[in-house]
Amino acid sequence: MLVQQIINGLSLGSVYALMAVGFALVFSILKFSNFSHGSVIMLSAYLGLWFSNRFDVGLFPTLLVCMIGGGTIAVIIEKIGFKPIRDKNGPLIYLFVSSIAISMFLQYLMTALLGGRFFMYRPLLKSSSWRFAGITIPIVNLAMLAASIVALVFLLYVLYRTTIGIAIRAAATDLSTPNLLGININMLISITFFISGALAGIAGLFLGMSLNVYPQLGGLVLKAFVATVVGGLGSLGGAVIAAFLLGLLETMITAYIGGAVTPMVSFTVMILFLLFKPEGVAGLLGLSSGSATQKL
Amino acid sequence: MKKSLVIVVVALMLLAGMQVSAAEPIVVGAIVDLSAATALWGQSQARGIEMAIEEYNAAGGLLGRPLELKVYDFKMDVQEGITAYQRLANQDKASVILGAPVSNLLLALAPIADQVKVPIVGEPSDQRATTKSPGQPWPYIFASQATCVDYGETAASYAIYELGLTQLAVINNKGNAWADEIAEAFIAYAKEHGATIVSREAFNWGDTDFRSQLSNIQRAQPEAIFVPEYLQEASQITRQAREMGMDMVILGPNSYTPPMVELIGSAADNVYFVNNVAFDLPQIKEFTARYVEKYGIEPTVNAYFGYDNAVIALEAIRRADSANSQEIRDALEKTENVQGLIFNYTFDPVTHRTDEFIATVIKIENGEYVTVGQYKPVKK
Amino acid sequence: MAYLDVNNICVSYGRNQALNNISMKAEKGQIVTVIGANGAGKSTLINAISGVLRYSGKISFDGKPLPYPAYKAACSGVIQIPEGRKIFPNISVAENLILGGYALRDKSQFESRLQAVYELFPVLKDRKEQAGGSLSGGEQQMLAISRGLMSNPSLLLLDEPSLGLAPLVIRDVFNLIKTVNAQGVTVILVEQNAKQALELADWAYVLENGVFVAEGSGEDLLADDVVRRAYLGVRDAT
Amino acid sequence: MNSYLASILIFTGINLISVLGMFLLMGLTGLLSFGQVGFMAIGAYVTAISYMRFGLPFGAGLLLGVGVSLLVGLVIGTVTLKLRNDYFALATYGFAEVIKNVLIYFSGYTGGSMGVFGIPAIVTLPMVIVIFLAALVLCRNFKVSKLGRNSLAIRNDELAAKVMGINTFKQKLLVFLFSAVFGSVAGSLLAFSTYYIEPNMFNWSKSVELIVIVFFGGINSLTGVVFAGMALTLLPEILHFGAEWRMVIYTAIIIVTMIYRPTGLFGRWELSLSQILGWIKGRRKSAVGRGGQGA
Repeated sequence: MLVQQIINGLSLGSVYALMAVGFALVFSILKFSNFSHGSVIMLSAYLGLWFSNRFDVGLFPTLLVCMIGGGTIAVIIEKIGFKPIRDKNGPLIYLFVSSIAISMFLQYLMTALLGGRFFMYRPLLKSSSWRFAGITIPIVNLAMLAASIVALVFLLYVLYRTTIGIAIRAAATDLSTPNLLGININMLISITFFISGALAGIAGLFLGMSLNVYPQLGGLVLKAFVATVVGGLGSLGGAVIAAFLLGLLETMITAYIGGAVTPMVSFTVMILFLLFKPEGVAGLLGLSSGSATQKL
Repeated sequence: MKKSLVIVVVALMLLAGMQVSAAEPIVVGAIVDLSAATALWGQSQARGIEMAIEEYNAAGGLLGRPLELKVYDFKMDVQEGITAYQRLANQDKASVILGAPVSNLLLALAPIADQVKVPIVGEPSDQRATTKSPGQPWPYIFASQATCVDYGETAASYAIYELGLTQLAVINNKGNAWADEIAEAFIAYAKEHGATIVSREAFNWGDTDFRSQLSNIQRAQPEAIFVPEYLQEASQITRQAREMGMDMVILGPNSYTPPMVELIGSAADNVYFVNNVAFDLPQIKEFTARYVEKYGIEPTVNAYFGYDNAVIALEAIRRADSANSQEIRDALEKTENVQGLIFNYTFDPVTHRTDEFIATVIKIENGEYVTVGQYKPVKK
Repeated sequence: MAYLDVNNICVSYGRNQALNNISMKAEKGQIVTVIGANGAGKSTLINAISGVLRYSGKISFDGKPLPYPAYKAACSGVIQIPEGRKIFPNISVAENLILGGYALRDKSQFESRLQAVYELFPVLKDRKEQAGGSLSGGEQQMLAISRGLMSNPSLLLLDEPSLGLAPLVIRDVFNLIKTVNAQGVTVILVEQNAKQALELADWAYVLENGVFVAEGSGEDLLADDVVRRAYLGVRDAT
Repeated sequence: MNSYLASILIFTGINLISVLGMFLLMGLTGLLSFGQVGFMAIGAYVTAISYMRFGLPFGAGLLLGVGVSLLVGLVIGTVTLKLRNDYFALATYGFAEVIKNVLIYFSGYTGGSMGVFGIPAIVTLPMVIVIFLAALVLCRNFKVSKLGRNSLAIRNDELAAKVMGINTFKQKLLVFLFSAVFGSVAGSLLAFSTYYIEPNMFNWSKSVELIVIVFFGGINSLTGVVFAGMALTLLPEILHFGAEWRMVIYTAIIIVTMIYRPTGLFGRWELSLSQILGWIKGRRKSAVGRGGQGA
């Protein structure tokens, strides 16, 4: 029972984690909560659905299309919704409000276009879950777990081992000086959004496969927001770990106290945690102890 | 140049004159959700209403006057619903107002309609929307649908007396009034009739993962799970339960209607649900075919309700022989044997609802909706 | 045509004219200094040349129009070392230098540039794993200059490099500028610290309220009465 | 008066009262909060329950709601305002969710998901207008007072504000409590003008609506925010012709405006009483009267 609940928690956490990586990436550089991330997830889910049905292809081509599509959508959103505000030196918080307005717009747009209909992917996986010894592991969630870990490792590699990645990290504290070194900061931001959008594309495909595809699918991004903030200081590793902790916490409360009180208890626990660990999960793990090479 | 201008002006004046001379249309209002989370139902409902209005207009309208339909979106927001009602009543001078496939708006509108005095025909399954206090109806609200209690009791009765299942589990969103009301009625009935609720699980708005609750249910080993939920949640709960190897009977209300099977495929097998209507009835089939031809999309149950609400309202106008809201209200109270797609409606003047609820139980088998038959709960 | 040729440029912030028809020249290998009080428009001038600010008028460099915006200017060999150093505090010293080499046209030069910088500033090599923000003010200035040198610039624009540094460190910084210049890098130096800047300069301009009020060789200006009174703190005998 | 117009104006007024609270908190002080809807819920439920169950008059219930909101705000604020700003945003989001779930869970008092039903029509348009004007005057005086300048200082640079000798925590708490009171009053009025309240009416999307209004109007202009509150409440009514495209058009208008006016619709422009008087005079005399430029 406990084992099954831990698996349930990790599988829920994997959903949150996959969304949180992309969310935290933009959060760490542009310092705002990008709620349009949810819309990119939602649109990618539709894109993958259309593509896999139209061309009758399997998981991997669809995944590729979702990643490229999600990345492109995110860049377009950045160019239309955020860049003009940055160019006019609008306050940071306007980016956040703009991202909310954009996500509302896209949700209403898809509802108007498709009449609020629900869609389902045809099976891209041979089976949907593994069962042995009375324990069930949902395969899509396993894939999400793998994807979020691969994404995290890949991102850490890019951020710490490539010049572009170093530039992205530098831009997290200073958006103007990189220009003086010959770094095209707009390009850098576009790259960041592309990566974030590609991650949203992966999340969109897997969420679409495990849930249905519908205009409100992106609403789950609120959990990514929670994980990112609890993760602390825009730390990617902190956000991913916080996402898993959040999944486990919610599952355990639901399993042993009752689903009706889950939001009450989980938020209380979170606030208490932040009171005692004001550095967030990143602080808990010593990921932000001031040394640059350590901060994820 | 000048000459042509004169011709245009004269033509316009003639046109305007014609419109004045033609009978003033009777305005029928509708409040539905076209843009938010329940847009699928709202749009279906609006189209059902539209088809009814077009039929009546094709037959020459009512009282020698054409019918004009005004549909307002309220995006699931009670405040917007209230202003839409006020607008229809005051601005558009609607004679009667249809709609809202959800109860919460009608709960807010009931006392307002009491002052504004334009009747509403909708399908709130919350008893309180039509009943002010026991034995006293809200005078201006009428419902074409049965109550949550009816759905819950019917499902419980069917499980206990027809399927012989007495170890039952219930899972629903505590924040969804409709779901919770049905769930409570189910539980109350089941306990009264000797069944045991072995597990009662809850979740919250926005949840998409129900494995934790389902694990608890699985451990309690029920013979059937009752899932009174909206489409999205019901589809996920059913699918996740099947993934976890829970092959037992799943019971539900009318949210298991299409597109459920389309969404979760074989996971929907072994589901029994309480519906308002059998899909294989000739009038439903004929209407569905016309709907698909006209709009290029399958209707949801709400299209049938929309159509029926319109028919109930329009027949009341015919009987009242007046477009006056008060007189329509009085006529609505005397609705008797009005044949709609779903029911033959006769309103009980005390409850403002159909006087008798006969459910149709449908089983999902090999991805097909199989009508089991009409069913009335066993009463003690 | 001079190596750097600034021709009648104007910059304004909204209604405020910050630079009014400024023209200046620098020959290859020179150190050219611009001195002026706070708010005279010195940083604006530097930012215009390095492509951070939009301007009207023409700037040519090495016979070609200077590209805009800043990252393109940087890629063509014009590197600004900004006021307040602006090293990246959250990444390591080595990573700061890697970004410094971003505009390097010939990437194979990177290692040799790095060695050259480490030779110039051995302390940076010792601290290469440390976060940029953990360095002292003087070390940060060294890092900022080294970061600028990484891309092997042809023209170095320094904005108040002495700001906030101790006098001894300032001397080091100015010596360093001389060394860099001796290696063939043309330098535009903007300073409030007029005396030391003028001592260094081959040619100098005095900026006041967005216009040049004087120009001449460093020595001439050091001897100029008006300049002495306004910028070198020399009082009238009365 | 046409009751359609009246109901629109009542809802606009109620929205505006809540928005004014958000303006103080987010616009003036720069604290991102998703919690306003939580205080609206407290106001609505306390007033409604105390009226329906204990026969407390509306006015007393409203004040009781304010009292409870202050108490809750004090606890939440004390706990979270010392933390970083994004934690505060998260905490306020959590607070609103918790309130919603408390209302659902403790159904014995609140009716749970079924809500409170049959609330009488006590709120009238003049009442809303009077309360709104009072809130507006309070808000305006707050903005131009020392408190307002302290808030601005915190928004611009909290550390610098601290150095200037402002007790930033106290100031933030004060503003938070102000906004809680505004939200609570709006909630009380709302309950008695929708006649029915349920937890789901107090969703986070409602807070988002208020946030959008504040930024649409501009964080530096009270006039802009009031205008935005009216415009964005009326716009959906005007757009009804769009049917299912209504909200698409609505959000598109918001986005385009935000992109072209990233400092809000009115920037720093502020309408003042003396200006209005100036205009009136100017028109009367038709002389030099130039309708002054705002600060």
